[in-house]
Amino acid sequence: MTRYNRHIVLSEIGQIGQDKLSNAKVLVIGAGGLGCPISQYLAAAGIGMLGIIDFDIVEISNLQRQVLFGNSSLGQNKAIAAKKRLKDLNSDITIMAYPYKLTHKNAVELFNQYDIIVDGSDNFETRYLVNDASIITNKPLVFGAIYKFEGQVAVFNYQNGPSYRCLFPNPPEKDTIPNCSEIGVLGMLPGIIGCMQANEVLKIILGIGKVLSEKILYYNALTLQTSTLKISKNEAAFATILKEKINVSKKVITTNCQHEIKEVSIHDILLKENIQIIDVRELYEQPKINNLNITQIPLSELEKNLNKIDLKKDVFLFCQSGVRSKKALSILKTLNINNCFNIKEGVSTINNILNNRSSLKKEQLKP
Amino acid sequence: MTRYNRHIVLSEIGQIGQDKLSNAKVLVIGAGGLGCPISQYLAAAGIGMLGIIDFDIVEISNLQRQVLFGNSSLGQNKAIAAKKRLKDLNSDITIMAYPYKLTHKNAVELFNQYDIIVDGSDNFETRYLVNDASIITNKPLVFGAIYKFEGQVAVFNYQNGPSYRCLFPNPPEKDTIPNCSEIGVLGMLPGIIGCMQANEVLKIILGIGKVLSEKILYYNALTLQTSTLKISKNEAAFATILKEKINVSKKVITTNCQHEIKEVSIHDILLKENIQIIDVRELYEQPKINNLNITQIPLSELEKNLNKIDLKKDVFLFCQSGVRSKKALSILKTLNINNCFNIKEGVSTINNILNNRSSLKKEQLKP
Amino acid sequence: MHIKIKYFGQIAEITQLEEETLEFSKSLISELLEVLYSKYNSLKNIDFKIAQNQELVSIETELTGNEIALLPPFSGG
Amino acid sequence: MHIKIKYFGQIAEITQLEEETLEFSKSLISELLEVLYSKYNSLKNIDFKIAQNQELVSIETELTGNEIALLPPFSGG
Repeated sequence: MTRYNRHIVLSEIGQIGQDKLSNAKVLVIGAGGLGCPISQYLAAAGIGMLGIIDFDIVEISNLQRQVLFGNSSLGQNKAIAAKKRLKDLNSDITIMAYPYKLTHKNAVELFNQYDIIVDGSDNFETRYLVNDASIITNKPLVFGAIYKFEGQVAVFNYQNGPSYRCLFPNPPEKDTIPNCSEIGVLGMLPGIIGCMQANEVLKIILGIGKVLSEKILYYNALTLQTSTLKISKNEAAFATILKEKINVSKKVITTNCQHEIKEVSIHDILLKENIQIIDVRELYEQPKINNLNITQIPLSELEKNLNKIDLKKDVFLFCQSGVRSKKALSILKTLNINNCFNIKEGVSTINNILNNRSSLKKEQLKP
Repeated sequence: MTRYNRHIVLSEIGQIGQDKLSNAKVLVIGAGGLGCPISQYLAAAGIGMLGIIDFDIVEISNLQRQVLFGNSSLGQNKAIAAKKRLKDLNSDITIMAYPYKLTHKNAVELFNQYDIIVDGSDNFETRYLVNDASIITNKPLVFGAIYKFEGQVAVFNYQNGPSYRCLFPNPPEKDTIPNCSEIGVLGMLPGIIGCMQANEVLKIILGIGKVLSEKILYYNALTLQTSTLKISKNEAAFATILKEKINVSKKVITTNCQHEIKEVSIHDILLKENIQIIDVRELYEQPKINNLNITQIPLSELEKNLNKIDLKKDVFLFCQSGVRSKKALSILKTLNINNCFNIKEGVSTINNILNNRSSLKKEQLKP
Repeated sequence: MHIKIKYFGQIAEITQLEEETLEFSKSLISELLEVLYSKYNSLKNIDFKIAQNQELVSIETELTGNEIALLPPFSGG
Repeated sequence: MHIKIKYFGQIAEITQLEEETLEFSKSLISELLEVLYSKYNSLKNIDFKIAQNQELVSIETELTGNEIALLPPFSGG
């Protein structure tokens, strides 16, 4: 009795099929709600080389559905924590953990090392990047995405079939499509969708069944309704991507996340050391704040000035009233810059508090 | 940010719903292909008391899909190994591991301690036992079963709805319905079906969505076809079960498993010590074997004489030609008695070999 | 009339089809079953249930639907 | 004619329905969309695609099908 006996005894798979799995190289984007079941079942099935890329760390709120982790992995990088667990599940395969962010700079080189890409990411920016890089490297892409109680599954770029951009040519521009990692989700949903994605990967490698290409499946966990919708290929979208290469997805997506903007009062940070405070107003705006060390990054220039944000410090943003700084925080979140907080007061209140404080200090300093 | 934040922010669940999950008690039958994803996602979701019953031990061939285990759990009892892993996934819930077989003697008492029963077992005997005990204890039963690339999901005994016996009144009697734990299965299939089962458990507890009651869902992982079929309640079946109580399921199911009958030659066991050899022929059949210590258990009386089988020894079965001993082995397998092997030779060949051997011994013994 | 017949599990293995459409003029499901038994001999060896238009029915039921499904039990886990 | 309209994700949250059937006499999908926009104001704030009889189409397409679906993208993982 061997590890893969239950596959080998199936006439549709057999030893030949199992050997195909052993020779396959599959890259999983994200080790979150979808990435956990995907990589778990792909590792168990004996995919010879399994790559997992995720820059994020395991947090307590992940454990409601990210079943590869546990108390013992809190604070660890997800790709590394996943590899640790999967090595015990299957010691016979090669598991590559990439503990950093997928970007337009590293995507093509990474994808080139694999046969199939599986998208388990959680934001539009990465999804469009993954799609475009799959087209450029000519790899089939097994797509999955979830929203609360519903999920989508599709296989893109398969045997010259359509891509995600043939369905949704551009990232949503309107504010109401949430693009945010803190939206609620029924715990089992990514389990179902992730297993369906892993299932499509096996069908592609083994050449069995009907691959979910030229279609997208919508699944509703509350009603158990499944809708499968046909997609046609948009050759123009492919041509544009191949012409512009990966740059198309460098555009920052600024859809709002209404949840979990971390907000503090200026009172809470006055005593803190080793912090950065950023003014996101335009450079000409008044009044200025003089008593604090301030970095100026206007909201309109934010994406060009990411290098000015100190990733090693807690960073606090303010503006005239607190609205633009919130917006800036949303953008930073979509870029996975998560060390930033919003100061809820506007600049005039901040100045008042600072002035009172300095007069207080002077009084205290009196002999 | 708390552990269950992603549930709590959903208006359909909220803190009230999460509290319902914390107060719920769910028993999972089997920690195999289905039981692993079921208990994994139920534990993650914060089911307050999660019971897992499985007498079996983790084998290497389980790791192709039983994602709670790994090299480190080989040889351990599955319920205990599952608990070990799940305690790390969620330390805030109570996990009960029952490392023994579910029987007609312990089922009712065990079920009475839980609110919902989830069937992840792998044989008809247990499935009918689970169904009948759910009826007797009046617990909703979330059913799931798989065959190669296809799966079934249903919720039985829910709000006075139908049971498994309303669909299939009696265990299959014909030989071609496999009832055997070694049949092949696509690794992701139990992942999909098990997550669907866990999803139904949450819908029942939370009172959201449409519970899959009065229906059975067939899912095909190769075609992605889903068929949902209506089932009517058969009041007579319920009445019979409630009258006969749990005895109805004591009947042994003798469907054949064509796979993995462990077979040896008489040559291989002659030198072994601490073994039991069983003659499954009827008592009147000839010739007898005189040179070996033989237990007689005719095939026709096998189920009544299980106590004569020594579970601590390797047990070897033979008959006139090797056919009935194979059949006996199938039956023992469905009863999860797995320490038995078939002797491939019939009785006359065995006698010849034994006689040659004793003459050999005598020669060797000559001074 | 045209009847679409769906096969699941071991039954699909016998028929080597997931579904087919038959032309049939009799009026009972049991009569349709006789046709299937003669077409697929090994079907007789299998326990299964029958659904008509997505609803489980007995074989004595009148054939009114345009979709029949043959449902075997599964035991695996 | 009767048109069944299916809603998914955030769109179903706006319409508070997973599907509904509308009586409609115009001939373009864009015209149907105008009706839906006036019925569900917030629909204008959402990016979505349209499928007619389970096939994705542009809004300039003629309305020939009896089932229309409104499909938003999901980003979650």
